[in-house]
Parts: sequence; C-alpha cells; structure tokens
Amino acid sequence: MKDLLKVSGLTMLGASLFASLPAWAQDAATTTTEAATEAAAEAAPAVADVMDKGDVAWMMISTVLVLFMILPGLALFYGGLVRTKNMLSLLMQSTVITALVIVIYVLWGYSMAFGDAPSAYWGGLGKAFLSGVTYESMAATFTAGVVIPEFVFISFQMTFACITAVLIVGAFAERIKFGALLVFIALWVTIVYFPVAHMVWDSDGLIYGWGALDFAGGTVVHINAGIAALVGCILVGKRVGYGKDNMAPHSMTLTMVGASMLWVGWFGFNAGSNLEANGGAGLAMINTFTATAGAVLVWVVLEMMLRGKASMLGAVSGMVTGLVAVTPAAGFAGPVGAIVLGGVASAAAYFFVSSVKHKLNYDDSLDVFGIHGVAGIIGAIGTAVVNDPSMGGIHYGGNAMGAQIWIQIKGVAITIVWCGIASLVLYKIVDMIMGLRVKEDAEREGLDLTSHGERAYNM
Amino acid sequence: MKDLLKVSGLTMLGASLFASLPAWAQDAATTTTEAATEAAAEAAPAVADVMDKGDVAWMMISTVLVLFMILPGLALFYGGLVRTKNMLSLLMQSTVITALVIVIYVLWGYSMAFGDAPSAYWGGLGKAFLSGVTYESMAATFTAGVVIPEFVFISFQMTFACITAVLIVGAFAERIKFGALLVFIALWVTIVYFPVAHMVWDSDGLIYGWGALDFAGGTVVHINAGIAALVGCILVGKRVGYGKDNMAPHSMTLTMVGASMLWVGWFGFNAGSNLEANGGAGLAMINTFTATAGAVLVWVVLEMMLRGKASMLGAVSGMVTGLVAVTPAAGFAGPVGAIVLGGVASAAAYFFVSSVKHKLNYDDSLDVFGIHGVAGIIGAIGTAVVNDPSMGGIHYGGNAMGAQIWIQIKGVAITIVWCGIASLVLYKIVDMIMGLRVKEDAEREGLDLTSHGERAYNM
Amino acid sequence: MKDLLKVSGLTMLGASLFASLPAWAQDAATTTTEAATEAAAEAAPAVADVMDKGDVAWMMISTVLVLFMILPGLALFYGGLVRTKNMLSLLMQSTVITALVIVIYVLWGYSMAFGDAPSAYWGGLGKAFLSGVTYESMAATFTAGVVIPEFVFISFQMTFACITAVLIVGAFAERIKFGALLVFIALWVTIVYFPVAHMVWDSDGLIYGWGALDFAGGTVVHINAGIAALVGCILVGKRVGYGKDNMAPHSMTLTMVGASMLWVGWFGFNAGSNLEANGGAGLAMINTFTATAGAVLVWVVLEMMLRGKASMLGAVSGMVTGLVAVTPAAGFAGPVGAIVLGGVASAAAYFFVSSVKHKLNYDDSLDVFGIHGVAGIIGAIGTAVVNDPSMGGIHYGGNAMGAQIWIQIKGVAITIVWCGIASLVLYKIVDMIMGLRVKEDAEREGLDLTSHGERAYNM
Amino acid sequence: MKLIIAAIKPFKLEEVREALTTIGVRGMMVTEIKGFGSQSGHTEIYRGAEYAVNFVPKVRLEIVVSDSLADAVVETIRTTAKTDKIGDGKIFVLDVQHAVRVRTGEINDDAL
Amino acid sequence: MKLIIAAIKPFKLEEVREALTTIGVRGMMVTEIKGFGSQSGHTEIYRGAEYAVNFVPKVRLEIVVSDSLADAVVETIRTTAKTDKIGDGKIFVLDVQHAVRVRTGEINDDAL
Amino acid sequence: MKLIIAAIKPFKLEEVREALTTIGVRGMMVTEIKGFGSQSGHTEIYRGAEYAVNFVPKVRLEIVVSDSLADAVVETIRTTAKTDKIGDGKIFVLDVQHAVRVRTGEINDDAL
Ligand SMILES: Nc1ncnc2c1ncn2[C@@H]1O[C@H](COP(=O)(O)OP(=O)(O)O)[C@@H](O)[C@H]1O
Ligand SMILES: Nc1ncnc2c1ncn2[C@@H]1O[C@H](COP(=O)(O)OP(=O)(O)O)[C@@H](O)[C@H]1O
Ligand SMILES: Nc1ncnc2c1ncn2[C@@H]1O[C@H](COP(=O)(O)OP(=O)(O)O)[C@@H](O)[C@H]1O
Repeated sequence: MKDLLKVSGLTMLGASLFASLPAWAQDAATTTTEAATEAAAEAAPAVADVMDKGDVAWMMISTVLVLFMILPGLALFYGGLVRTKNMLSLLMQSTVITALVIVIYVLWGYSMAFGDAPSAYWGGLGKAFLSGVTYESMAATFTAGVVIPEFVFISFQMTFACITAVLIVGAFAERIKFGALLVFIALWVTIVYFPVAHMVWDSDGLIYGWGALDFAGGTVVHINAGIAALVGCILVGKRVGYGKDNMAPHSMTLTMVGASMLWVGWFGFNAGSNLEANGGAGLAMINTFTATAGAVLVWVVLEMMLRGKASMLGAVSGMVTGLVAVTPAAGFAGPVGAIVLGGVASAAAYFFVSSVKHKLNYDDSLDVFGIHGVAGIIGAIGTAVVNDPSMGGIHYGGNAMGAQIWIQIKGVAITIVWCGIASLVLYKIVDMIMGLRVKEDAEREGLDLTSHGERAYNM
Repeated sequence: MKDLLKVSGLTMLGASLFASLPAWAQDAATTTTEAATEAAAEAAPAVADVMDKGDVAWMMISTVLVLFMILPGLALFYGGLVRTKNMLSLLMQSTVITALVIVIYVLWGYSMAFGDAPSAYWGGLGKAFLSGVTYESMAATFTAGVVIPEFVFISFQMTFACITAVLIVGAFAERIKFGALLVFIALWVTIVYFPVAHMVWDSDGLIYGWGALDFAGGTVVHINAGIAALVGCILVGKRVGYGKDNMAPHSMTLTMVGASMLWVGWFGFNAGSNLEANGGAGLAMINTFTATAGAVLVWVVLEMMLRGKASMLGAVSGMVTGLVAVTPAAGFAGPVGAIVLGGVASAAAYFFVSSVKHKLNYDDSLDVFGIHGVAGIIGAIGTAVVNDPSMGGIHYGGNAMGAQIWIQIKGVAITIVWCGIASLVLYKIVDMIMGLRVKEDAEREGLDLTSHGERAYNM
Repeated sequence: MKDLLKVSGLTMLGASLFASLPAWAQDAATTTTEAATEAAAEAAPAVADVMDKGDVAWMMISTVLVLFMILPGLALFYGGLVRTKNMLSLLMQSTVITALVIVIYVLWGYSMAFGDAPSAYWGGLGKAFLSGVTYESMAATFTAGVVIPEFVFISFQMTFACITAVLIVGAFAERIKFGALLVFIALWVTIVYFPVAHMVWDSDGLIYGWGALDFAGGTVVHINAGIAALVGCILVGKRVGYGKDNMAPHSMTLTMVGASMLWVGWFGFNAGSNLEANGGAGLAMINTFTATAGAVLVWVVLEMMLRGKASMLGAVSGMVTGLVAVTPAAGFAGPVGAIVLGGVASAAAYFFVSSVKHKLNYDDSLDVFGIHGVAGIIGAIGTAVVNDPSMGGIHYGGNAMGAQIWIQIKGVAITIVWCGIASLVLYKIVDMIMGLRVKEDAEREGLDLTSHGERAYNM
Repeated sequence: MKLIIAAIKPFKLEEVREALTTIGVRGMMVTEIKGFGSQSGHTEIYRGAEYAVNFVPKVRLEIVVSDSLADAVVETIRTTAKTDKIGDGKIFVLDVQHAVRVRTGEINDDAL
Repeated sequence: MKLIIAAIKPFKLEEVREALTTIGVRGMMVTEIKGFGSQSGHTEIYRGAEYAVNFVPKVRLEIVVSDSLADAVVETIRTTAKTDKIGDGKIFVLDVQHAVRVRTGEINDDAL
Repeated sequence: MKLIIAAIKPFKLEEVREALTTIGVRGMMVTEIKGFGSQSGHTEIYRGAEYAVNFVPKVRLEIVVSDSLADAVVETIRTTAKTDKIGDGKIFVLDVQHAVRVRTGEINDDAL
C-alpha cells in the first residue's frame, strides 16, 4: 500500500495507459514483442505488477454503471422525447445497437482499438475474438505497477463504444429504417469509432503525443457522436410535419428518469475512467456532481429570466450538458471550476438549441448535436481553462493555458473532420444500398407499429 | 497480496465454498465440530484468513444489484407484460414475496440451506434466527484463506432466494389469489428452495460430488423457478378469455425498462457469484455481456426473417434468455463461446414460446417456463460444451465434454423431478385449504381493484 | 490487514470520525492547528494513515446510490403520488433542489458543517469553496489510521444534504411556488441543516458528547425533514379541494418504482455510513434488508386485517417506514431485532397516517411527517432498544437500555425544537417577501403547465 | 338513418363487434368512457383517505345504420352485451339526417 | 326523451354529477375530450420549438332523460358548471327516439 | 342548429381545425376514438400469440353550428380530411333542438 497516496488517477489523451496495456502479469508468453518492450520501458520490470481488489471492484461497478446509462438510461431519455407512436423504436434501437456493438467489440473492435499492431491508424486484428486474453491477463492503469484484469478493462471500454453508437440515433429519431441503421452502426464503429479510439488513446496512435487532455472521452464519445448525428440528420432529412405538427415529448416523466439514470451512471463513466479507486477518482466524482449542478441551475435560471418559466426539459438538458462538458475535465478541474465549466456549456447549448439551430433549419430530433456536440466542444476546449491553477485546476500536463487551449482545439478539429467525412460516406453508402428512411406512410403511422409490429402502451 | 494473481473465482456445483463456509476467523467457539474439521481440512490452520475490503465492496454492491433485479427490475418486466388492470398485482406480489422471503431466510432459511447439520438434505436449525452470526463472523470464498463477512454472504444468498420465488409468479399472473400465493411461497422456499440449495451447494448435500458445473445458480434459481411455474400454471388453469381476448402487454416500455434492469443487476448475480473481485469475476462479467448480446441478436434476426419485423418483446425475451443461459457458465466459458451459448438458447426459447407452447396448450402467462426453464436447461447442459477448451472455455473440472454433459443432464433431471413433485403437492395443499384462484368476476375486473383496492394509473 | 477483524464500522452520534477528519495524510501543512491537535490526540502519530481502495470503491458507489435515491428514486416516489397535472412540478423540485444544494454545499455548506472553526454551532467558513481540499486530502473513518479521500467524503455527505432538502417538498406538494421554494431551501440548509449537522456530528458540536446513537442520520435527515415538512404544510395550508376531490395517486406504478429505488439506494445510505467495507457494513446491510421486510409485512398484514385488502401504497409506505426506522440503528441492531424495529415503526406510522393525521386535520400531501417524522422518531428511540444485547444488538456505547433511551429522547427533542422554530421563521420570511403559494387558478390547472409550461404526458 | 349509441361493459366489446358484423354493420366508433348509473362504483383508500369512485369504466359504441337495419342492431347489442348483472348498459337511438363518406363523397346509405 | 350533451370544466364534474343526482338523473356517460372554443389554449416550448396547443381539456357529459326532466337538467348544469370565466362550456339538447336497458330489455322512460 | 359528427384520421386534425376556423366555426369537441370500418386493423404478435387489432385510431369531431353553416362545415371537413386512402372517415349530421352557453346563459345560435 505504499503508493496509496501518490498522485494517481490522472490521464492524458493517449497517455501511458494504453502503451503499457499489454503488460501481462503472468502470461508473458502471449505478449507481443512490441508490447513487452513498451511494458519494459514504462514499468520497471523488477517491480511485480499488483492487482488491488478495490480497483477491480470499482472498475466492475463502473462498467455496470455505464451499461445502466444506456439501458435503460439513454433509451428512456430519448424515448420519452419522441411521440408515443415511435417510443419502442427508440428503445429497440438502443437495445439492439448495444447488443450489436458488444458482439462486434469482442470479434474485432477491441483488437482494432487496442490491439498490438504498430500502426498509427488501428490496432490490427491480432486480438480479434479476444484471442490470447484469459482471466489472468492484466491491463495497466495510470499508476506504474498497478493492474486490473484485462476482461474488466475490455468490458469497461466496450460500454463506451456502445453508448457512443446509441447516442447518434437521437438525431434521426422517428424516421430511420431499423435494418439500415444497424448496418450503418456496424460500419460506423468499425470505420470511425475504433480507429479514432486507437488514434486518440493508443501510444501508437496518430493523435497520440499532441498532449490533448481528455479525462473520460469527451472527444471520442461526445464530439464523435455529435458530428455523426449532425451529418446523419441532415442527410436523412426533416420529419414529416416538422415545424407544423405538435411533436411534444410523449413522456417528460420518462425523459427525466432517463436523464437521472444518465447522471447516476456517469459516475462510472467519469470516475471509472480513473481506472483506480483513489483520490483521483474522488476528484472526478465530485466534479461530476458540481459541473452538472451548475449546468442545471444555469439553464433553469436562463429559462426563468427569458421565458418566465423553468421547464423540466430545460433542467434535464442542462443536466446532460453539464455531464458532457465535464467529461474531458473531470479529473483535472477543481470542484468550483467545474461549476463554471458546466454553467458556461449550459448557457452555450441553451443558446444553440433555442436559437441557432432554428436558423440553421435542420431537424436533429433530439438535439444530439446541440447538446452532445456543442457541450462536448465547449468541454474539450474548456478543459484547458479549468485545468489551469488559476481556475483551481490541478494543472495536469503543465502547459500554459493558452498553449493548452490550442492543443485542445486541434484535437477537436481533427475529430470533427475525420468523423464528419467518414460518417458522410457511410450514410451515403447505406442509403444507396437499402435506403435510410422509412416510407412517409410508415412515418405517419409511427415506427412502433410499422417497423416493430407493437405498440408501447395498451392502456 | 501474494495470491493476487492466482487462479481464482471459479467454482463447482457444491464445491469447496460451502464446505469451508463455517471457518470462523475469530469466533472458533461457535463453530461446530464438523465445521471445525472441515475448516481444518481445507484451509491450512497456520495461514490466517484475510478479508480484502475490495471483495467486501464488490459483494455488497453485488447484493444490492440482485435486489435491484427484483425491485423494481423483475416487477416491472412482469408488470409491463400484463394488462393494466393487473399491473399492481404483479408489483405487489414481487414486493411482498421479497419481504416475506427475507424474513423467512433470516428466521430459518439460511440455517436450512447453509447450517451446520451433517444431513444430506438440509442444514438443520442450528443457525435459525442467524444465531451465532456476528459482524465478525467470516465466510470462506473459493480461494483458501480469503474470507468475506458472513452477513454479506447471507445477504447475497438471501437475494437469490427472493428472486427465485418472485420469478414463479409470472406463470399464473392475472388470476392467482394473493393470500394463497404468499402461503404457497412460504411453503415452497421451505420445502423446495432451501433443501435444493443445500443438496446442491453444501458439501454434505446429496448432489454434492456429482461434479456438475453451475457458476451462478442456473439450476437452483432458473430451472427450479421454471418448473414450479410450469406446474403452477397448469394447475391454476388458463386465464378467462385466453386465446380470445387481446392480452397484449399494457406497457412494453416498462417491460423494456425492467429487462434492462435485469441485465444491469445480473452482473451482481453472475460476477458476484465469484465472491471475489478478481479476473474470474471479470470473466463472468464479460460473458454476461456477450452471451446476452448474442441472444438478443439471434432473437431479433429470427423475428426479422420469420415475421419481417423485430419486436421489442422479442429483443427483451432474447435478453433474458441469454442471461439465464449464461448464468451457470459465466465463469467457465470464453467470451465468444458465451455468444454462441446465448444464441443457441435464444433460438431454442424462441422456437418454444412461439410454437411448442401453443401446441401444449397451457397458459404460462409470462412464459416463465418458456424463458427461464428452457434457457436454464440449455444453459446448464451447454455449460459443459462452452467450458470445453475447444470452445474457448477454461475447462474447469477437467472432464471430457461428453462426460461433463452427462453430469449436467443428471443434475438438471434431479432438480426437475424433485421440484416438480414437491411443487405439485404444495400447490394442491394450498388449493384445498384456501383456493389458488380468484373468482371469475374478480379476474374480469382485474386484480388491482379486487385484491388490492387500487388502480395502477389515474391519469 | 491486521485490523481486519477488529470491531469497526460502528459509530456514535458525533463520535471520533469528525474529530479526526482533518487528519491529512500527506498535506499536513494545510491542516489547522486545532485539527492537527485532534488528529494527534486520536490517531497515534507513529502509525501512517492508510487508504484502502476497497473502502474507496465502496464509498464511491455508496455516494452514487444515495444520488440514485433522489434522482430518480424519491422524485418518482413523490411524483407518482400526485395528480397528473402536478407530476413535473415534483420532478422539477427534486432535480433543481438537488442541483442547488450541491452548489451550496461546495460553496459554504461543507465548511459550515465540517469546517475547522472551534464553534459549537458551525464549522466556520475556512473551508468555503472547498479551499485547501485536494485529491490527496484524506478524511478519517471510524477506525484509527484508516482514511478515505476527502473528496469522496464530501460527495457522500453532500448527497445527504440534498436528500434531506428534497424530502421536505412532499408536504406541500401540488401548491407551492417554485421560486419561493428554492429560496426557502437555500435558507433552510444554511440555517437549519448545516448547523444541525455540525452540532450533531462535529466533535465541537453542541450535541456532541451526549452519547446519542445515530448510525446513518435518522435525526439529521429524517426527523429534520419531517419537522420542516410538518411546519411547512400547516403554514402553506390545505390544497384546494382537499377532502372533497379525488386526489388519488396518478401512477402507483411509478411510486412503487421510486420506493424500490429508495430501498436499493438506501444500502449506500446505511451501509455506506460505515465508511469502510467490512463486517460492520455487512451488519448495516442485512439490517437494511430485514427491518424493511418486517415493516412491509406488518403494514400489509394490518391492511389485510383491518380493510380486507393489502394495497400497493400500503406496502411501499411500510417499506419506507422500515428504511427510515432502521437508519439510526443499522449498525447496532441484530437482524432479528431490526425486523421488530421495522415492524413496530410500520404499525405506528400506519396508525398515524390512517387515523391520527385526519383528526389533526392538516394537509401533508405525501405524509412526509407521517412517514419520515414518525418512523424517524420511533427509530431514533428504538435504536436504544435494539442496540441492547437482550434484543440481539451489539450494545454499542455500553449504556443500560433505559439510560440510552433517555439520551435518545433528548437528542430527538432538541432537533424537533431547533428545526421547528427555525423552519417556521424561514417560511414566514419567504412568504412575506414572495409568497409561498401559487394562485388558486394555477393550482386548479396544475403546476406543470402554470409553473413549468409543460405537461408530463402527451400520449 | 339512425345513430345508435350504446354503453356496454368493456369486456363485451369484441363479442358485440363480431355479432354486429354478422348482421351487416360495417363501421362504428368506439370510445372509452366513465359510466354513471345504478351500478355502484367502489371506494379507494390511500393511506386512510377514502375516495368514492362513482364511475365505472364502460365502452360507448356509436353506429350509424340505415333505418332498416336499426332494429336489428339494437336487438343484437341487447342480447350480446347482456350478462344479467347490473351495469350491462343502455342503448339509445337518434335520427341522423345526413351522412358522407370523406374518401368518395358518397352520401347517406351509400356512405355507411 | 332528450339527449343532453354538455362540455364542462373537468374540476366541475363531481359537483355537477351530484347536483344532477339530486334532481333525479340516474345515469350518464362521461368522456374526457379536448375542447376548442373562445377559451384560448397555451403555448408549450421545447428547447426553443414552440407549439401552440389550441385545445383545452374538457369533460363531456351525455345524459338521456325523459322530456319532462330535460329543462331541469339543462338548468342544473348551467348553474352548477358556471364559474363566470371563459370556457365554462356549452349544453346541447337532441331528440332521442328510443332507449333500451340491456339487462332487462325495458324501453324508453323505463330504461333510464 | 346541427350537430356534425365526423371521424377522421388523427394527423388531419390540425388541418381540419384550421380550415373550419376559416369558415367561421368557433368551437368543437374532439375525442380520441377507436374506429372500426373497412380500413383493416393490424395483427400484433407477442411471443407467438397473435392478436388481431380490429380498431384503428381515429379522431372524432363534434361541432354544433347554425343550420346555415352546416353544409359548409360538412364540405370543408370532406375536402380537408381527404387523403383518398381507405379510412378517411365519415361525417354525420344530426338535428339539435337547443343550445346554451354556460357562462352567459345565451341560447341557440348565440350560444355557439
Ligand atoms: N340516463 C342515462 N343517460 C346516459 N347514459 C346512461 C344513462 N343511464 C345509464 N347510462 C349508462 O349505462 C351504464 C349502465 O347503467 P346502470 O344504470 O349502471 O346499469 P343498468 O343498465 O344495468 O341499469 C352507465 O354506466 C352509463 O354509462
Ligand atoms: N360550436 C361548438 N360545438 C361543439 N362544442 C363547442 C362549440 N363551442 C364550444 N364548444 C365546447 O365548449 C367549450 C367551451 O367553449 P368556449 O367557447 O371556450 O367558452 P365559452 O363557453 O365560455 O364561450 C369548448 O372547449 C368546446 O369543448
Ligand atoms: N357506420 C358507421 N357508423 C359510425 N362510424 C363509422 C361507420 N362507418 C365508419 N365509421 C367510422 O369511420 C372510420 C372510417 O371508415 P372506413 O370504413 O374504415 O373507411 P372509409 O371511410 O374510407 O370507407 C371508421 O374507422 C369509423 O370510425
């Protein structure tokens, strides 16, 4: 327990974690030369790696929490926002995409993202089908010599891929073709998500070394999903009746429940990204409280001032905005800085979805871009600000604020460009082959009956 | 932390855990001679037992997760599937049965299942009222010398008894008499569940030593519940209007929420059954992801192919099927083998509930047997297959696949016979004394108003 | 791991924890003189403080569980009980109060409750804005030399402040003015909650040294909230149509879901209050099962006997009653004693809300006083009984039962008086400045539309 | 033409619909309503607060038919919806002056 | 006989039902409807998207009574449902030709 | 006065309401109903159990207007609700004898 109080729990985009990931404790024979070298370079070989069961317990429950964010969390958050006739379609999309991405992750996703290949763009297929991974395999954490079971690390990472994919569907909710969506997602995680994860998080990755800060995946998860969502909803086109029919959420109750579950689960997402149960995780935890609280209050106050009434949809929008914004900053900001970050992101997203979006005149049904994209970008760049000691941050990485802001902007930009172009191509391909959108009649009748043969409620 | 990376987290039906359970660390005076001998035999007395707080944290949260599976998980999964007028009856049954079994478990259940009596059929009443158990009492895990607080072990086991009992009620939903159900459950856990748990899990138990593999209780929980359900719904008879009235689920939304909560909680059930937070738990965790995902996809694809549309009820049915099937195999299979196991169980259950069941012409309202029974049996036998190294399993126990299959079949058979006969007798007794079924008028009006004097919704 | 089996996990109202709280492990320079002295007095300076990651994992998940109790737990429990037209108002109040109290807690709440000032009434403002707290700061537990990260301790305590504030709103549900409520809560936590927490829990506190037993905050949380609720609903007045209109719960389903989530989360509340993952937490856990189960059964049986039917609202009322009652006793009672405690509290609350309350003729919409107040008081006093070895308790503190009962009564009395008077004054002030109650027309139309501009359901 | 309005017990809906189809009815409107009549409601108790629920759930049918079919419709509903228990429902017949089918513009008997 | 259809404010339902019982009405059908009239609806805003909700919730009563009772029913509803605010509602009276009680087969005034 | 009852497709409601406002209709009652007609329902399958759902969701309008406006109302509904697909709906016209505005006590045409 000697390292108990050492600095830990902090990370850098693409930092040492994944470089030393394949540092097997027992099963050295299965590690590749590259991995062995990396491990040797980073963890003094004389020190035996130790697994602390407290870390394992924390990472397992964190993994469960991220699943909880998706099912039922995100499914309900999204489902409550659509009209009754499309409720099940959102629940189905969330459920089946999660299942699909889990299977893909095991078959080739993990290998592509975190495999041993020395490429700058992907991890290769050496770990496809999780070959070589056993219950004795260990993955490194951010503290040298501290490891966790690789199966736990894989499970945790897998849930991130799932939630990113599910986030996208909110943009073209109420009109997407179910089968086409599944094909698109299978392609998208393969062509966009795994490579981006590799480029950003693996020591061999292209973006590795830029020194951008991203504690829990604001870029890979939220900006990625936000951009894919934006491109998607523009391509798919507006809903029939958009701007004319009343498309009010069919159950703000369920949306609030889903948002609450997102908050609850997000502690696994953010504090779990610390990979260890220590003070660093505690910092990520309290920031996940305070940034979110600040964002809720700002949205509520803005609505009270500008419209005279604070709405539930406003409060939960603020909530998600704060959570997204603090994701990259969770382990770097101080608790008060996090309040400010959440508040600023909330104000920006409020302004965007209630005004800018309408001028741009596209139909992002559930504001995936307006919330996740906008707050993701504010959060990514704002991380450089709140990380600064002047804002109470821990000054991770040690760069001056201005320099760090520039690094963050570059990281955001490359993600937007890569994800934007690749998503566009994939949507186009799927659209040509099978069509992305259901028939107008089916859209009118609702996807629940026409795509799934059921109704959400038979009261 | 020397044993940190040792093989651990694996278990055998009735293996060493319960043999060494009463190996008190401090309070040797309270252990019986038998227990002391066993403890001496299995844990070198020279090595002091250690409790790792990481294990304690994991087992406590696992216990909470299993409660979450029942309340609100299973209650919602079941409740959503019935008609509005019977919603509360399902919620009530789940709630009150849980409360009832908790009290019974403390009073005599734990003792009957895990007490010190040297009988092959029960644990005796020596630990009735948890006598002798204090917060210093420790229970053994699967790793020699590693212990957890006995109160935590009791709590964890208690939730298994609760969920098994609640699972049964789906079979005769919408027509059972509330009071009679409670009496039946009190008798059933006493006469069926505790003895079966003892026979299967205790070192003195009848079935102990057969060498059957059951990681997290597929046999004791799912087959047991499935059989009791089947017998029950046949005896109680079909619902009024069965096959004629529209009995569509009143809220597929809530059913999906409940199913998601089952998945989330099942990580406590499966990975918690490892009793330690280590790589073995990690394996159980990832399999609980992959088998479930595989099962969801198979059911969805089958429906798409055979009916043109994938339904939400199909997706969640697949989900539960996969979870049930992987329960006995969670710590033995490889992640890809688990996908296959989940997929096969899903296809079998699909075939059963959409075709076989209708030919057999009984009314198992919520397909407790069709899902839990069928997938439980497939899972129990399939465990022998996916445990095999040829399927990527860890080859626990070391038997050839054929031999292991035979052992598994024997284990399943004895459970079916014992549970089937005992359940039948108990239903008959309760039926004679107080009647199992409500009056036809009450059934028409719905159990919410007639049994509980309330309505689920006053919108 | 030498102290593994030592007595631990037990606490006394205002006991050693908070005295030694500022015992920084590394960062001694930031501790005040007072704190340093206290730390020196209580933890042998020669022993280095150790942080066990198992404790950290447990405290982090416990914190998450308490948030889950509020959002969505308590929000749904309360929301389901009101009429459709007021659903969102309850969800909003829960959400925004939580956000508000989080921000206040970080800004001045933590400092007022647990700061370093040597006052008997508050902790001063030395830790306002969490100044001086870093991710390396550690807080003491109940075991000398065992520490947890202070950010985790703050987060955990913060959720207690939030839930206490949200509990109050049930009393004047369906008629309170949203803005006025927020102002009241901001004042109330500042003037009532933080000082009471300090007086009760800090070693310098006024009530410190009385030797009252309160394991997880029955007094500070439940009695405090219950009294503030009672005063509030009397001042605000009855709902329009009270006693005439049908005010049946709009969704008993959601109320049951919320109650279940309360139970699930309460393990974080109670077993988390142990601050360590050990046998003491295990005892708190099993009691949180058994007391609740006993309370559910007693309420259900009473309704069956007195009204012929057991209702869902009865079962969940019993559930919450049991949880409240066991809160102060969780780590002291034996599992059977806890059943009795839960049962007695359930019977008392049943009697109160179904009979006494109607005679007193006030409108506590959701029976905050009838459930939390009454069961809180029974639990606080009953703790002295079930702690006694004659009842299977661990006899913490060592007082004779009679003497301990007297101490408990004094603790309850002072809380009632202080909270009652201060709440009254604060309500009056807010009422004078902005009015506590909405217009009659707005109340008729429902707060969702008139205060928040939305409807909960658009089915 | 006649408009026949009937309040019946909800679980009888399917049976009545089928019976009416047999005698040649080709359309109807169905509404879920709360019925008040001699069939008494019930009392609900919430933590000791009693609420008398005076309404019972009923289903209301509206069928427009040609004059010649009207009697048969009334008779069919009466015999099919009957359970001989209180609350079986009522049937009312009103005159309709004009009917139009939206899709085709056909009027009166042709519109039904 | 007359069919009296009334649209009233939902919170007046219980009061109106009681008043009608007093003057001898023994049955009615109650439907929750969306009313459109001079009482304006409201605007809902969802993340900046405004929806005008033109309908206000109303309750619709249908009561069939003997000709002799009709005027008293209209008058009772009018006075009881009145709040003097816009949106109080309307009452319409139609002729009913025939009434049947399903349970007994009684017809016309006896069926009510 | 006339009572015009129309069953239309739900998504046409807003359009019809607007069109009616244009020609001078100042109030109506709207009910969500289950329609049965030549438009067939659909089949739902739950774990292999098939349920034929014979009803399709419709919206039912009730509008009381002066005799002079009745024809225009019927015509407006017919043209606006029309999609030329089966299930577009029906319009029925009945005689109303008396109308009262609750708030003011105005009667007949003045009450509308
Ligand atoms: N005068 C009436 N006007 C309109 N509807 C009525 C009238 N009387 C009864 N109903 C409807 O018929 C239903 C059954 O009537 P009820 O008096 O309860 O039983 P029964 O028809 O067996 O005498 C009521 O619930 C109500 O919906
Ligand atoms: N011409 C009409 N035909 C049918 N129902 C009407 C008509 N006019 C009004 N109503 C009903 O009466 C309700 C009240 O009418 P409204 O014009 O808003 O207020 P007021 O009755 O005070 O003038 C409306 O919501 C609607 O349900
Ligand atoms: N005879 C009828 N009486 C009352 N309502 C009818 C009648 N026939 C049809 N309707 C209503 O009109 C709707 C449309 O009728 P339908 O026969 O399906 O199509 P279409 O009007 O195109 O011929 C039905 O759903 C039903 O609500």
